[in-house]
Amino acid sequence: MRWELDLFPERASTVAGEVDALYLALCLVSGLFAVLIAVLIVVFAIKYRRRSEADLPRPVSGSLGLEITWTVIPLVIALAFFAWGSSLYFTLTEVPRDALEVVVVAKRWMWKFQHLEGRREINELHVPVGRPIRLTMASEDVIHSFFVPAFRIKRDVVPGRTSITWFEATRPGRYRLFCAEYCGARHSGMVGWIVAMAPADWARWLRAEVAGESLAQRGAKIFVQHGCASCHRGGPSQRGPALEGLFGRRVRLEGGGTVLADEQYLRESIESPGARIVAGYSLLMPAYRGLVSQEELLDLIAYLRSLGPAGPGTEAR
Amino acid sequence: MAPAHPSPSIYVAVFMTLVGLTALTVWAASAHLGAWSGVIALSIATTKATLVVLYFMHVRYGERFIAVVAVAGAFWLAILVVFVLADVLTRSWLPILVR
Amino acid sequence: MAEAGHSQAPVSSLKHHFDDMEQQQAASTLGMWVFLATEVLFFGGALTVYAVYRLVYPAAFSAASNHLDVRIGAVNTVVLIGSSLTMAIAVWSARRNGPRSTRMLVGSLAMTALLGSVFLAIKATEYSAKLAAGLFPGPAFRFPGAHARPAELFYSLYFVLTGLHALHLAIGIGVVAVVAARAARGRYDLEYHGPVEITGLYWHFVDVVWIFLFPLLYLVGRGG
Amino acid sequence: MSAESYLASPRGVRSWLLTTDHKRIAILYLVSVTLFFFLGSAFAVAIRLELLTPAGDAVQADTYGRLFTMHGVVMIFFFLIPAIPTVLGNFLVPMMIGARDLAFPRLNLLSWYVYVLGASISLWAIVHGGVDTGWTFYTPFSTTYSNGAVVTTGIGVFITGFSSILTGLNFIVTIHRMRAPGLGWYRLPLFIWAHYATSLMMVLGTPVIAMTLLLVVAERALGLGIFDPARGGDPILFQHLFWFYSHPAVYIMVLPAMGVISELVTAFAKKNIFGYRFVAWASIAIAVLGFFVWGHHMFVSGQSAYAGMVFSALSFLVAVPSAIKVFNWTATLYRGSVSFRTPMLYAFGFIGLFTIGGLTGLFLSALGLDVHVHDTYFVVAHFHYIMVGGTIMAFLGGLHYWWPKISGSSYPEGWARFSALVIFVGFNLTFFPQFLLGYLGMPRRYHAYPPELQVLNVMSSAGASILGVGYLIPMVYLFWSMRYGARVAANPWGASGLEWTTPSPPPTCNFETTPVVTQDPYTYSSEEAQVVG
Repeated sequence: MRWELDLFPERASTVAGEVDALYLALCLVSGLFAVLIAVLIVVFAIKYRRRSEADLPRPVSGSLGLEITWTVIPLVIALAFFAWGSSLYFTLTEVPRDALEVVVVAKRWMWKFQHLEGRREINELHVPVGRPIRLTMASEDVIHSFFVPAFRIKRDVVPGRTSITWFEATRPGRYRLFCAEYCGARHSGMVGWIVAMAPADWARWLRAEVAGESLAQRGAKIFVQHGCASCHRGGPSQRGPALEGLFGRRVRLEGGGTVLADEQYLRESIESPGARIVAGYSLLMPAYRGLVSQEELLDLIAYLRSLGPAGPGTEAR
Repeated sequence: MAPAHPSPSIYVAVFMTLVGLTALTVWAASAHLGAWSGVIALSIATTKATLVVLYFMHVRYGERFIAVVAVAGAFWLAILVVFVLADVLTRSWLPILVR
Repeated sequence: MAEAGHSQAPVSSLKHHFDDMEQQQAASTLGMWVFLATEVLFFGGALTVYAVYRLVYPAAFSAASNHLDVRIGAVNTVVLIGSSLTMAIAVWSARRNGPRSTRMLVGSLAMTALLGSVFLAIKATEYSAKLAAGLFPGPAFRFPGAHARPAELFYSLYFVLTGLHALHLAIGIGVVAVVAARAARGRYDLEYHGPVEITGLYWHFVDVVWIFLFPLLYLVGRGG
Repeated sequence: MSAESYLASPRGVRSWLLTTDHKRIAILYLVSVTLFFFLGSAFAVAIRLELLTPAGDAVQADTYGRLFTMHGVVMIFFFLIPAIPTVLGNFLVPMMIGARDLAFPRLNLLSWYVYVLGASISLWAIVHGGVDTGWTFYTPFSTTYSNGAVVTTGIGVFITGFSSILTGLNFIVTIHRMRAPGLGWYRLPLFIWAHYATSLMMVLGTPVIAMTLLLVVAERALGLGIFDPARGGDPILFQHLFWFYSHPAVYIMVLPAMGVISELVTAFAKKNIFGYRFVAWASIAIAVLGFFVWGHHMFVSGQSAYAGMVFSALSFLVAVPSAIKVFNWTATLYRGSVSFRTPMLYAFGFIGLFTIGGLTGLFLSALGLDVHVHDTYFVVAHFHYIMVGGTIMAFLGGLHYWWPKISGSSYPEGWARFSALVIFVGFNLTFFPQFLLGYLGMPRRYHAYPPELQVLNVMSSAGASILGVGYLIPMVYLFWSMRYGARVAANPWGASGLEWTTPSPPPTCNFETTPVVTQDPYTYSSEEAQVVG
């Protein structure tokens, strides 16, 4: 048995300090309240203890002033923490623009990682410190959850959709990765390591193995294999919308409305194209749900993202 | 509490109205009303249900608290539907791509 | 209120823990209404699922709904509304004394149960047609066009919602039959008619559920 | 005394199994929920044994999944939700409002049989392989991947839900229609207010989980696709429906507990409650607001961030009425005559543990912080502070307080105080380390864990063994007291409340003549109330 007793997990990401600050502030305020209640109870209980069975205290009818006080003060404190927690949440959710991309596929019971350049790993992810990392995650089976305590991040990986989270490691080291959503018998074995390295070391690591194709290259192949190109590439045979510069743009839909062409929409359009059709087109495309694996799907999306920057039609949101 | 209950003639009138509204909703569904057709169908259904509740189920003639119970059921269902839809409809709002 | 003497009802109709018939009647009516509020939330769970998927897959839901027969749905709506009318008349006649109103009570209850059965019979033919057409979700589900998978969601909800509605109706028919048999023995009168009244409430509620199911399931995207 | 006690007559097993007397039904429930409590505790013992060492060595991984699932299912659905309403509520609601019975005595008996049926089906599922989904039944694991008896367990829980609905319905109608003359709403004991609020939640929330479980069963057994992502279904939608009931379910457990505490604090301070109307309406506020906060279980699930914000704000709001209650209980002690009898010790324990449980709820309501602690032992510790530290403390406190009324006999005070202390110490030793474990990042439902987390886990397991002993002691002496305990008078505590005006144990009809109420609850002194503050 190891006689270690830590009270805090390591603090190894840019947001860890902010999360800890909120935690400590809440500890402080709730500690004050708990002590206040405890002291009042002990003092009252002792001071007004029953001295004889014949004791008959005078009734007290209550006090509107006190009631308002102990309604309003907790309310104000609660709303302050709500605001703090929410703003922190948006920091944790919104991915910085210059983030490096890593694709994650979760399946019972392992984590598969693919770097944009093509290098793949299982249950271990090497990242450089000082760069935000954007994780694009999909699940092959049930709900998993990507949890790195040292980074204070967690995100469920839900089958049927793309989940996104990000982090930026601040210190080189090995940090535990857990699956936090129960996914079956070997749930507690679905663990791994995030290895944060100095950027130069990481660049060396990335090149150490002869990288295969990049994600986008693999996606391009799948694009051709499944015959997507026959309809979605320009020229006389084009029957589907052009895909160049599509990603990140708002698209007008058949029957009114627009949708942002993000991961979720691209996934939906591949798996179930009839759900939302681009204005001016009719539904000719078969549904590819079940025909492409989650990994292929993420490769395809990486390929679509690589198809040129969003054109001048981009609407900033 | 001895509320005046409606007579069969009122029941028949309500019945005729309900049949009329059924015909109306079928007709409205086949008309080309686009996005509005769902709203119209639901409004007609709500009208019909209200008629049944008020007249056949005597809420119009009974005690106020019974109406509160009836509304409570609908209200709690509205909590469920509204909050779930609020999630589903705003999921893609967050500009998750860029900060 | 503490004394239970002033009611003229037969002693057997007043339960020991109530003070008078009025309190007993008020309790059972409120009890039924609370139960119906529960039922609203019960169906509401599945209706919420319906609302979400209809918003996410509008085209698929239109396509799936167009495989249902509006005429069957509309006829069944009228049948059920008709049964509500006869049920309302039954409750009205239960509140009166005399052999004529007893005959009317029994007759309208029988008519109610009959109309309920007609609804179920029509529903059964509709079910068998849908099963034959391969529209029951699962491995054997067949649906033409690109919307097969969301259409399966639609038909899952269709069978859950209409199946539970039919189950409620079948229970209602059973209860109405029991009440009718007791009514024929002259059990109900101006003083004691609570069971007829709360059976009526239940029956109308089942009608209300169908009033919503009909447009939600049969009338989606008919205008194309 | 003309009428015989409800315990004495009529005699025979048949008279118990066919009884429509709310007091006897309360006893039937007491026996059944106690059985399930000890069954659930047995699962907990196995869990804590496994977690003594970091490696998953005591039981197989698959078995572990079944253990925590059955611990959750049994404790939540078959003990915590029914415990206070069906035992103390059943016994006391009619007596406190001066009625001869609940409005629908036969429905009341039916609800017990429905409970027994649902519980038996779930027990059958345990015997036949168990279930491994967690009590949350998350899809698509439960519908497609689990190898446990999901359908059987789901049906068992579904059926038990109707028992809860029938109980809630019965309470609502009874409280509305059967109050004694003179007993206006603001003269009702707070126990009644709390049960009214609880009943609202039972009646309006339970049907949604019933439908949700039915859909899961339909999907798993019949192949219908409802939440199946392979058919375009949305697993997160399941979570919405599940938590729409299951978050309010926490208040179903804790509101009646709060009702018990209001009775205990007043009786053992011999004083009227401070801020009666605020405590009463706080119950209603919790019941209503409690329906608006379920999304805080889904902050990292991929729920919309905006919906998350709304749920977070509302979760913070629901803390306020709970705080109001705690402050008012504390203020009730002010200038009281505080006695340290066993029930009051449990009440003190409740206030302390519930305060910690409630305050740590704020940590989980805060969006950015919840991301880190969600699905870790922090959550496990938090809800055990509410459910065990709250509900079970109040259940035991209430059981001790009303035991003389229920059984007609008194229990050994020394042993009772000792066990209350053991439970309090054991509880804190078990669950406080889990807050630390959670912040360190130990995920819940883990069969094996990193070795650096062992010390805290050993502390927790040690605490659990103390806690277990603490629970066994009352079991023994309460049982003992029924036969050997001293007989007690109608009102051994000198408490106010209609239930203390009839003999102990009460006759079947509760009251010889219907009482007429002429004063406010908790009137201990005829003196004019003084205003403070």
